[in-house]
Amino acid sequence: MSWRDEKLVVDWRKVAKAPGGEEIYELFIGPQHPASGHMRFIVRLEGDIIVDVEPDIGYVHRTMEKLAEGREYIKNIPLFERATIIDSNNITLGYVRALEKLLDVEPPPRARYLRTILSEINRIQSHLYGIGIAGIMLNHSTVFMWAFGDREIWMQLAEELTGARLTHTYSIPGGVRRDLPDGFEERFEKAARYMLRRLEDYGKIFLYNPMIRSRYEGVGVLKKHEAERLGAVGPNLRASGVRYDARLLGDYGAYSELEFEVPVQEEGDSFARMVQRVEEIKVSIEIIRQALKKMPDGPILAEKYLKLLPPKLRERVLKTGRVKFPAIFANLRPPPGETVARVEMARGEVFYHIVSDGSPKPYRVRIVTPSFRNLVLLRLLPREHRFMDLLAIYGSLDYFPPESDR
Amino acid sequence: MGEKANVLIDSLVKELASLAEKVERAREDLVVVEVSPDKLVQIASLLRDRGFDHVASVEGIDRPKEEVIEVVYQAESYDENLRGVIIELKTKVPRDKPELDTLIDVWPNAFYMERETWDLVGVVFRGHPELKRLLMPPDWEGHPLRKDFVVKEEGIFVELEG
Amino acid sequence: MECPRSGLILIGNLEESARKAARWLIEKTPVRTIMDWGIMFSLWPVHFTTSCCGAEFAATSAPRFDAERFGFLPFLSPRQTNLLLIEGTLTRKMARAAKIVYAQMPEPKFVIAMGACAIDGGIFHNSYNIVKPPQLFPIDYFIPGCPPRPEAVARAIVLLRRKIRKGAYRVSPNGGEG
Amino acid sequence: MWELIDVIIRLLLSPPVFAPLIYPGLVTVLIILVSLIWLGRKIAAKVQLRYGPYYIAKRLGGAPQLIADAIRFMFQEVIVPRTADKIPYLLAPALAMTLGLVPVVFIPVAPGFAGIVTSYSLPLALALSSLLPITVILMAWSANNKFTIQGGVREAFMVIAYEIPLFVAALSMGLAYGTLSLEEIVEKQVLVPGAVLNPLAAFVFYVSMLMSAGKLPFDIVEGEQEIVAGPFTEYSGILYGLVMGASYAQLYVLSMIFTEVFLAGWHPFIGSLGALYLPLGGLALFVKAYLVLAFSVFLRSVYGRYRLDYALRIGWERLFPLSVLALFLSLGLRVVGVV
Repeated sequence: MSWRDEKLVVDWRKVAKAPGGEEIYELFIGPQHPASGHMRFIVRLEGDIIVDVEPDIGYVHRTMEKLAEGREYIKNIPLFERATIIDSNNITLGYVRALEKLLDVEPPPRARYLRTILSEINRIQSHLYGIGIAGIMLNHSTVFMWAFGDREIWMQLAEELTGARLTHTYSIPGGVRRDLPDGFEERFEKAARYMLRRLEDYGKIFLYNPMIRSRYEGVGVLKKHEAERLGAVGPNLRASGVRYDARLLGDYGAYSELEFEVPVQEEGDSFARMVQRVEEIKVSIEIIRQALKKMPDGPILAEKYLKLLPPKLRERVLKTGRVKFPAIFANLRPPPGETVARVEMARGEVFYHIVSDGSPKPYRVRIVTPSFRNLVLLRLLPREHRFMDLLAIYGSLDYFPPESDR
Repeated sequence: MGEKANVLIDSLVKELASLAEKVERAREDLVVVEVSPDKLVQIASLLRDRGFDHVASVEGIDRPKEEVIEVVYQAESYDENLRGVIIELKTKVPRDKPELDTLIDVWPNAFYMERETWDLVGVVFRGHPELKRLLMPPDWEGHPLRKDFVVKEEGIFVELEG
Repeated sequence: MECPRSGLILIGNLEESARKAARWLIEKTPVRTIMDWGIMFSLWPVHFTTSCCGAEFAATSAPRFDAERFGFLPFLSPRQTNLLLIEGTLTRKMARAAKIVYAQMPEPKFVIAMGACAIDGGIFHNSYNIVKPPQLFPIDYFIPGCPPRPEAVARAIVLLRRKIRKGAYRVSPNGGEG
Repeated sequence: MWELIDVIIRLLLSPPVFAPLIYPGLVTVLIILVSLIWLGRKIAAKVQLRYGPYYIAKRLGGAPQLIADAIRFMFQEVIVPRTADKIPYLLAPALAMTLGLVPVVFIPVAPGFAGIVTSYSLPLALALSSLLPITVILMAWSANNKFTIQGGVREAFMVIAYEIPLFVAALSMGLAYGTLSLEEIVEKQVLVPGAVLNPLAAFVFYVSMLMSAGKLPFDIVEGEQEIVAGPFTEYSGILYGLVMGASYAQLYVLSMIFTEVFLAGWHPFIGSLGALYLPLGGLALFVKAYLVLAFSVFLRSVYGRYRLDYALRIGWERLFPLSVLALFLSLGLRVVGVV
């Protein structure tokens, strides 16, 4: 009973009709399960073949959109950051870009470079988290430990840059909070060389291990036109052959001034998605290397807000590189209107839509996270596969429930 | 944005002007289209044929002052020259009986977004096969994102309840 | 059947005397110290990530802050484990699951609430979908921080071990509410 | 008075009592259980750039960790779910542990020293060790939980996939040596160990041994990421300890058979120790068996888990033809009269 349909791409009525009957074996892979994460799968099996899988999400729904309507603009940055704590600069960057368009303030070039560096560090860290979780889904505890161990290096780099391991809250409207600590380049160079060497080891023990390839190849195939019509995002989209990346839009960060090549795979199966993530780590290391070389000097907060600071405080900010928030941040009053922003997170493109009515609190903030966009794939790809393939597909899609439930 | 993209967008805007009530190019990469509920499916399939083959977000904005719920579809495209642009389809639905035709036949990936919009804002999408709770617990009454659903604000002393 | 002399005469129904013998065996101090020593060094948390602090919980068992040095091995099902770690926010839906998991765990069980959200709602304190864990479980230790650093989680484990070593966990009434 | 103690000591040291109790029997299995699982966790930790159990005994590197786990299991409350039917639910783990250990009686540890000396010890040991899966299916059925039934069905599939290649490979070695008694097989391997003679049979036996004990990469029955703990999901406390011990006991028994049939058993026989007391001479057998066990536990840190149908395909389409090939190879050896 395949869901594929020529005209409609997906025949949702057939998909939504839950197959009952005598020989259907229903399993609740629930919130408490070694591999289900923060959600529940309602899997209907016929023998070993999955007839229907229904992801039951909402276990980590912390009502961010409703809370955002009750808080001032600047307070929403740490709030939205808790959606994806392992990729925190990318998710807050979307909200900050939308806010900057509303206030029409542009961050200085140095701040854009700093934002790009932290975004790429978070991307590497988040991809390593994804590879680790995908590894433990196949009970390959070594790659889980290696990925989480090597992730600590990037967390330490981010901690030196921003002061926090995960919740950096680094981008603020008009710039960034901290300047680059000295000696950052050497430490990054060491980390980059170590990481590139480690990626070979990941390939040998995990990706190109014939046992793991037998679990990943040909499983959960997402063809090119289906990926487009289903709105897949991030590595899952690029693994199906679509060369799309929100970084190429040149709307934020310093990506327009750096040359980097977006990797694309063709097959679209789980193996291509895993290889895609390893390739993207290499590209991210390349981006950070270029960004550190081409970084211009200058202030890290927009002139519009720097001049609001009292002169003595402004000297200290420019000298120490630690930004003090001007008083106006307490209740920013952007003009009434709507803006839209899209930022490429590790798992895909996050979409923000801020509606403001001139008061210090937003009227409505809409956030669509990449995992919520991939939820459709989680519903459709495992059908007609073996029961054990469900976790291979779930791991390769790199689905992070707190980000999807918001 | 590329020159070819601008040409395409302008032709699209002219084409939509006849069907929709108001079409304006709000920003360089944002086209806002206001549509009446009954012509929504027609305009959506026109957009899909022009290349905007999936939807970035479906949201409901509750406007109690005008007694209306505004449902916004943001259509997006992945191909070369259309990728920077977002088309925003806005429709207004009466607040007491918010009903709308579903668009999952035009844009398949709106399935979960429409279901979430029903769950949080309460807009019923006619023809949607699975309109049930997605993010809220199954036995939850009411729709939290409505303005009349008040959440206790940040008091100076957060009282300890329970 | 009242026994004229004091002391332990095990007659009467089997069930009751078996329970009395078991309790008599457990109460003896050498047996109790061995039992505490055993539980202390093998605190296995159940695989139950409730919210975004799960990333730091995973980092605790990762190579850099290796928690297996304390015998802390995240294990599969609530039946074989004795520690429930509430990681971060507990929404209503997850709270139902958490109560069931807590009820499924065998008796000498402990609960650690990790993160500001598990203590009193944290950054989501005024959300309508949040439950505060202290109302559901008898919690042994709270770990402040959002997310707390893996060292803080390791510290909570060490403190819990010290509490078990002293046998203080037996004093608290077993049937905590919920 | 002394004669009584002397009789008891002689009784204790006599093969039918010593073998099942001490050397290949209970005490060794206890040592194996405690040290092997700890060794597995330490090796996995070393491969994964971390320490593994440490603070329990700093100088010993955390060796008594398994004793702590066993004690915790012992004092944990045993939960019997209402929906499970009690008698088989409670008896199955004990049955599993005993069936895991019973074949030890037939394994000789020194020339002429075994619990029961028979000339058919190889097929008897293998046959008894293949009874364990039945208890696993019994556990799965009696626990009456959706995941355990899935685990039981998987166990049923896996049993057929690895049982036949295991037997054919072992019996092909019996055919090569012309005898079915483990003792004579070991005697005949003085010059050339069995693995060199017939490497095919050794490979097939080893892989199907891994499948039978459910060690990675064939961890499918206790697929912890799909079906929580397979047939053992509902067990808590000492019942789970027994069940975990049973799978290691079976691995121990099969690796003892593997060393005796393929790695020339106790062969660098230590004459001096042997004279003092016969089984002490067989120390080489224990060391070799322990190395085989350590290697199969080390695989945990290298491999993921095969899919069920892939593992069955390995069992049926690769191991079974290989074992038939091994049978012909040993037939050829027999005809040529190499042995």
